[in-house]
Amino acid sequence: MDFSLSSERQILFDTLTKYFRNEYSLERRNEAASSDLGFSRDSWKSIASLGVFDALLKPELGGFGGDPIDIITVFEAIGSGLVIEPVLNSALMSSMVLSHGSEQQKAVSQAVLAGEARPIFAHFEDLEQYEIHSVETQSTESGNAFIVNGTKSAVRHLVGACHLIFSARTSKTSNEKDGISLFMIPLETSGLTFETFESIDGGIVSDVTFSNVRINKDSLIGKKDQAISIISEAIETGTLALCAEALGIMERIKDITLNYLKTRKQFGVPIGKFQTLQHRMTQLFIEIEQTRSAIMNASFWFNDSVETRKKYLSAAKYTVGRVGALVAEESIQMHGGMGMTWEYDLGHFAKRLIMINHEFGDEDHHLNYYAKFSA
Amino acid sequence: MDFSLSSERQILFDTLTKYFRNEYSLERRNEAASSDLGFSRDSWKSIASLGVFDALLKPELGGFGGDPIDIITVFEAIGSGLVIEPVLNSALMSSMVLSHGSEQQKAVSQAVLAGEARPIFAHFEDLEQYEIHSVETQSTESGNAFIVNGTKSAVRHLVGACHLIFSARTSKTSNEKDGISLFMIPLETSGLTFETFESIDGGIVSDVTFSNVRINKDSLIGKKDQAISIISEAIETGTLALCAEALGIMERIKDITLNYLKTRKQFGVPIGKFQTLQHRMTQLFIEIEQTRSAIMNASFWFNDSVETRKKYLSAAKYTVGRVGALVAEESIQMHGGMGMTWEYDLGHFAKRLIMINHEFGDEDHHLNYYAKFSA
Amino acid sequence: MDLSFSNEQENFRKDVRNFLRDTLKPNISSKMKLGILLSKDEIESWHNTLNEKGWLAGSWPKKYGGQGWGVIESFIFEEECSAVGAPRILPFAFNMLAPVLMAFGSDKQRGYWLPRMLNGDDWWCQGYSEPGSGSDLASLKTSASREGNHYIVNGQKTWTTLGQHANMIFCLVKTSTKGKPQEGISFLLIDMNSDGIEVRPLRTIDGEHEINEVFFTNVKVPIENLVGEENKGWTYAKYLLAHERTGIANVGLSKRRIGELKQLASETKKDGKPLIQDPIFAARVAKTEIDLANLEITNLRILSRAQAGGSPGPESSILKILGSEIGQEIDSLTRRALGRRATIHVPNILDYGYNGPNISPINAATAAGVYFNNRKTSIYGGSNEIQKNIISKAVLEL
Amino acid sequence: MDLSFSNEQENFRKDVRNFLRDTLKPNISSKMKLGILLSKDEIESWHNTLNEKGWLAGSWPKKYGGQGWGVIESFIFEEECSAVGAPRILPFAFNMLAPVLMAFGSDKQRGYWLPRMLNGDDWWCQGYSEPGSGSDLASLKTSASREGNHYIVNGQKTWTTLGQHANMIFCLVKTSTKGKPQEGISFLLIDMNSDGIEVRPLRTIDGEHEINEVFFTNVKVPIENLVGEENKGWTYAKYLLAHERTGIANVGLSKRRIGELKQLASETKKDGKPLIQDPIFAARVAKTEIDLANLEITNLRILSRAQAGGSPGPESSILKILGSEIGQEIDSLTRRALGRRATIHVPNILDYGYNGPNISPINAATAAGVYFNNRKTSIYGGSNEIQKNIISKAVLEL
Repeated sequence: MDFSLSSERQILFDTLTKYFRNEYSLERRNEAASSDLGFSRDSWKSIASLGVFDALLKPELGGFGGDPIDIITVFEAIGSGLVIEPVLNSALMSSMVLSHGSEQQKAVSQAVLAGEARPIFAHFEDLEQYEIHSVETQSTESGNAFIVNGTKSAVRHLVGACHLIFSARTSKTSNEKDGISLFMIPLETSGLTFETFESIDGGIVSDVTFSNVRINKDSLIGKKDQAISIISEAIETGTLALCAEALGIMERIKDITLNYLKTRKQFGVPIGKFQTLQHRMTQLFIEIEQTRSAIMNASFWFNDSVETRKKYLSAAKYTVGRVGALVAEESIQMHGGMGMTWEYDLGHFAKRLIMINHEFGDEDHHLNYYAKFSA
Repeated sequence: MDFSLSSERQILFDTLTKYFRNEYSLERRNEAASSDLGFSRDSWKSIASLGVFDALLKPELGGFGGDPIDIITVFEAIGSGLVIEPVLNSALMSSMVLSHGSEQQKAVSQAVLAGEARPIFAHFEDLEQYEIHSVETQSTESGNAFIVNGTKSAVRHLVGACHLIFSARTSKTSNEKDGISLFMIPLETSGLTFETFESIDGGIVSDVTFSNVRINKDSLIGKKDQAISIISEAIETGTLALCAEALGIMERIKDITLNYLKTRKQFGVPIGKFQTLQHRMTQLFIEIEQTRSAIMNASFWFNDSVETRKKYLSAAKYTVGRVGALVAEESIQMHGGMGMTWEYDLGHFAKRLIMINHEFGDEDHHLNYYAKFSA
Repeated sequence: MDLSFSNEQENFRKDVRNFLRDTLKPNISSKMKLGILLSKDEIESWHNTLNEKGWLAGSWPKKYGGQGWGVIESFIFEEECSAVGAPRILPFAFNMLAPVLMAFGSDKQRGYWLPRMLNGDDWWCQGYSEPGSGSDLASLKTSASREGNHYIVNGQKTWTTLGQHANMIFCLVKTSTKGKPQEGISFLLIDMNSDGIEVRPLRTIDGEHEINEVFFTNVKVPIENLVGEENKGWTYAKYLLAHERTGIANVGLSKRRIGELKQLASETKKDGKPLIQDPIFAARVAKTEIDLANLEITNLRILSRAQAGGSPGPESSILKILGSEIGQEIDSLTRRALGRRATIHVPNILDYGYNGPNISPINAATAAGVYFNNRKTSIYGGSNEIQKNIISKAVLEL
Repeated sequence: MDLSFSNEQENFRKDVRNFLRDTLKPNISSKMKLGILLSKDEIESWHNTLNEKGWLAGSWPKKYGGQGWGVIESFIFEEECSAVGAPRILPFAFNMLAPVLMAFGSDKQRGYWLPRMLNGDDWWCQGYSEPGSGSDLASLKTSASREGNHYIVNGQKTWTTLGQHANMIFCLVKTSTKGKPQEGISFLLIDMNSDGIEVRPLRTIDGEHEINEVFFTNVKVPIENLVGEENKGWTYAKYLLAHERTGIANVGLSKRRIGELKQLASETKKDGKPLIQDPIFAARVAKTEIDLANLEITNLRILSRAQAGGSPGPESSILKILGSEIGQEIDSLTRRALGRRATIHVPNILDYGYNGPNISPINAATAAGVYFNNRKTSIYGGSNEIQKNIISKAVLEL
């Protein structure tokens, strides 16, 4: 039993957090976030050159990491820097999906590693909350092509991507988990329309609509109708990464808030001397420690059976959701007015932390999942 | 709009609380609670002589009160005194049930008013939690009699009662709410067996089992198969009363705890000077005020449509359940070791307050009910 | 005990309802329902509409141009306004400054400022908080030193809501450093167009510009703009705090918003079924609804006690705490109900000239922003921690 | 990072499991599972069984008769014992007094008292708390004044767990009133059979007799019963508090109890279906189960840090807080699962000679009593408030 990182991973973590602290200021981050692209191409390249993608990907995907521990190590650092570049989707999840594709498709994944391509994987739709198998986009075979109709909803980082990877139903079956396939097409494919929106936590999200979009047969990734397990694996890996990102954010918020409690004075003393705030801050500290444990647990069981993986992953995402809201809300409250202002760091971390609850399932969704797996 | 009690009710409330404070000491109460009977016959008679039953019952039942406000006024006082006598069941609920009965049956109810009879109404069974229509006791017609089989579970105050009022299925119908009838039999009817247990909050509870008990046809109360609305009304009235009892207990716990916070010293100052305890005590105060509002609301809507009554009654019982647990647990915690001891008043109030959550539905049960009615 | 409204009160409710049906513009009510900040023109226009009816300051005594409403009438009015998404009357002039002027101002001040409020001649903002003194208001540092017929004011105020529109600000300033901090504070009315005043926007975390910093550098203020006595400002401020509380439970607003939440949750889906049918989500909504139903009675109990005994007592801190917590819970459930789409942030969706895409459901455009913005409600006007201190000391005597 | 146990550790786990299967009597394990207090004989008998195996004080160094277990081995042992409902080894001698004697006692004290602990010659209880000093331990008043070769002890201890069985008590006493309160405290071993000692039962709210008051009137204690130096007792007490924490998270116990809760909730019904299928109840159970799974890792993280760096640091206060809260939540859910039958209170259900009715489900006999009794777990051993103070100061440096 050993709870410390290996020295290689510790070095990677330290390198990344140092880089994010020194070179990746919140000011620059927010500037990039409010640009038309929603993030910074320069930062993307810098992150690639730091070896982040190599650490995230397994050797068979061209990296030399990819263990759950690699993923949580990198993403805790990403959270601590409030990094807004599409590392999660373009580097990690897209590569995982493309590894099931043709050589041509895998080549796109190789270009990602070099920092030269940014495909984006779009899966979720419409008003359904978080169920992975709720796919209604249709892709109908028609001679040498598929005709696609449907909408993928609130896709982060789609602006400026090179390729769109997406899921669609290719046949109706009695089992709603079957009949889903994956495709990759260039973003400029005709018939795609995009509606873009500012995102509350920075950057741009897009709705992308397919209106009788005709795509080549070789756009298919892997086997027709049988993509659900590929999708699940990518999203589960993404969920683990998001949990670690949230942890990195929580640790930063803890530091910011502790510093405020020690320096801000009211009624003549630092407000951290008030017992109520001491106990509330202690509660946050305890909950953040429990969150770290939950994520360690999820990474430990990640390569176990599918049920065990899902169970502990849901436990972690539930914990991240519940504690994330608590940390964001309590830290703002303990700051008072200062916590409400744009110019202060805290709010930006808090916004991202809350919105992580809206990706890949919120605390209620995952509590329900956990209950199913542990019944 | 007027939130104060009428002067008559205020006098009744003051009379009762004065009596319970001066004549009905906790020491005597606990002595009675641990007697074989589980309560005190003398106290029962004193309570009757104070006019409590008259205030609880409508004129058509022989009283001169019975408004929802009468009921919550009396039961808040009963809670404040931690009264253990069977006022709720024998006086209020039994009388309501018997008012639908024959003249002979009504006579028992009249004897209650005089303090001379104590019938007990037993409805709930076995391991089912709180659903009113979950009746499995069978009462089968056989010539001039009914043959009864089944068990009523954890009935308070049955020891020393004169009559047993009970519900049973008299026919199987597709609607599980139909087919239930009510009966009254003398407690000494042969074929009844009793198993008695100490109750954690004082007094005795009994399981009563019917083994081919042969009872007279005229034991039937009201119409065969159609008792569910009578049962519901009695239990709903009982639920309102229990809510008010809980409120009376909460107010006493509040007083006890406030007094402790002001007098107990640690680290050289009264512990009520510690901000954490101030804020926690304030939270209790706020929640108790909200509970009072919930009960006022429930009594205000009590004579409205059945749906509206049930909705606000469930809101009140849910609130009582949630706040009751909070008040009991927090008040013990704020007392520290003292709150854990038998010799100190607090624990006895706390036990009853918690166990009220186990009568007529706990907070989850009633939250679920409320959600149904407000959908 | 009788919780029903009188016939007169019910008739008044109908009048308000009819008035709102006839006068409230759909675009305004849509903005209110999405939590979008109204423009200066929109707010002033609504104030004028109310003033024509005589309802802009209904709770003022008739002699000052009000209707002499009691707390129940004010409650009914606010509830009906909230129910249909009518704009809130800005509190700074009508609920905050006016009661202080009525109680402590000179006849001349009352005669001059109160009619101007009704006419919309002035836009008032509040100058209380300072960077170093939020909850600890008495530690404020902005100074006013007497020079002839003027005070010379120096210092900084912050958290000045809608100060960017204001031409007048009422301030707490330090006129003496003797005695306890509370004893050297005065209440001053200051023209925002005076030389030496600078207003700087302070963006909130949702990106909105609602609050401001106001800087004072040697600002000359005529001594007739002192309210009451010098160094007695703390008394007036406390009086004001008590008056500010009347509508603070936000019962009407929260009722409407829970209704909208339930509607939203019947449109979004969880695993193929309407979200509102999910037992866990339904339980969250039911809990909030019950808390609110209880608060409605608590609110009326405290208000009717205030009706009887003058101004609301320290118990009214309960209303601030519960009102903000329930409102924040509704904010939270609304963004949850939107699932992945909650991330969308288009606060200008209803602006004239907006030509971006439609958003479905439209709540997604603002829900997250509103959630973050409303974290303020447990902070401003005396944070919920301060309210708990008040209850603890003044009610529980701890 | 590797969360798995080593092969040696897994083999040790098997040994413990086999041993428990062979030696633990069903009646004892049933009592433990129902939360029933064991008799003196039952506890001593189990201690003897463990001592024969050499596992009564496994974490002691071998030179004192222990096995030199590390924290992971101790964790495994406790987890396996909890899983099958083996009695807890009473902590007073083995986890509390012994570490103090090993660190601060004289050779003579170690040589005399430690073997007697293993043999079961003494039953130790703890004399810390006093009526006026619970969380504020340093304010204790029991005095010990030196007279020749004795201390004369006067005062009162309270909350003395199982003191009714004890023949020895280790006490914190006041030997000097100079300096800070902490500086005049000494650590004394006192024979309970001395003249002037009176033990009075203190019933807890569930009616049980587990704790006691102990009165000292001119009790003569030989000076060789002083541990370490006079007036240094506070240091030893703090050392002891840190050592007391090792098993305090109660992970193994709570795991077993959640399993039993789920079993119970599959037998009781809500609206005709097993309660465990009710989404709200299932969510409550799942939340607790997740908190516990997280605590299991937090516990191991803190313990393995302790393994590396000596005694567990102030972070171990986390374990006390979470361990008690999770345990209390299980207590609460268990009584909820029993619905109306939770009110039944028959703590003597498993006593030899009990001739009352059977109870179905049997958990009903004790669930409410256990719920109320276990409110103590967030109070004793330094209340959870004190634990939060410790974290706040020692970890967060507030």
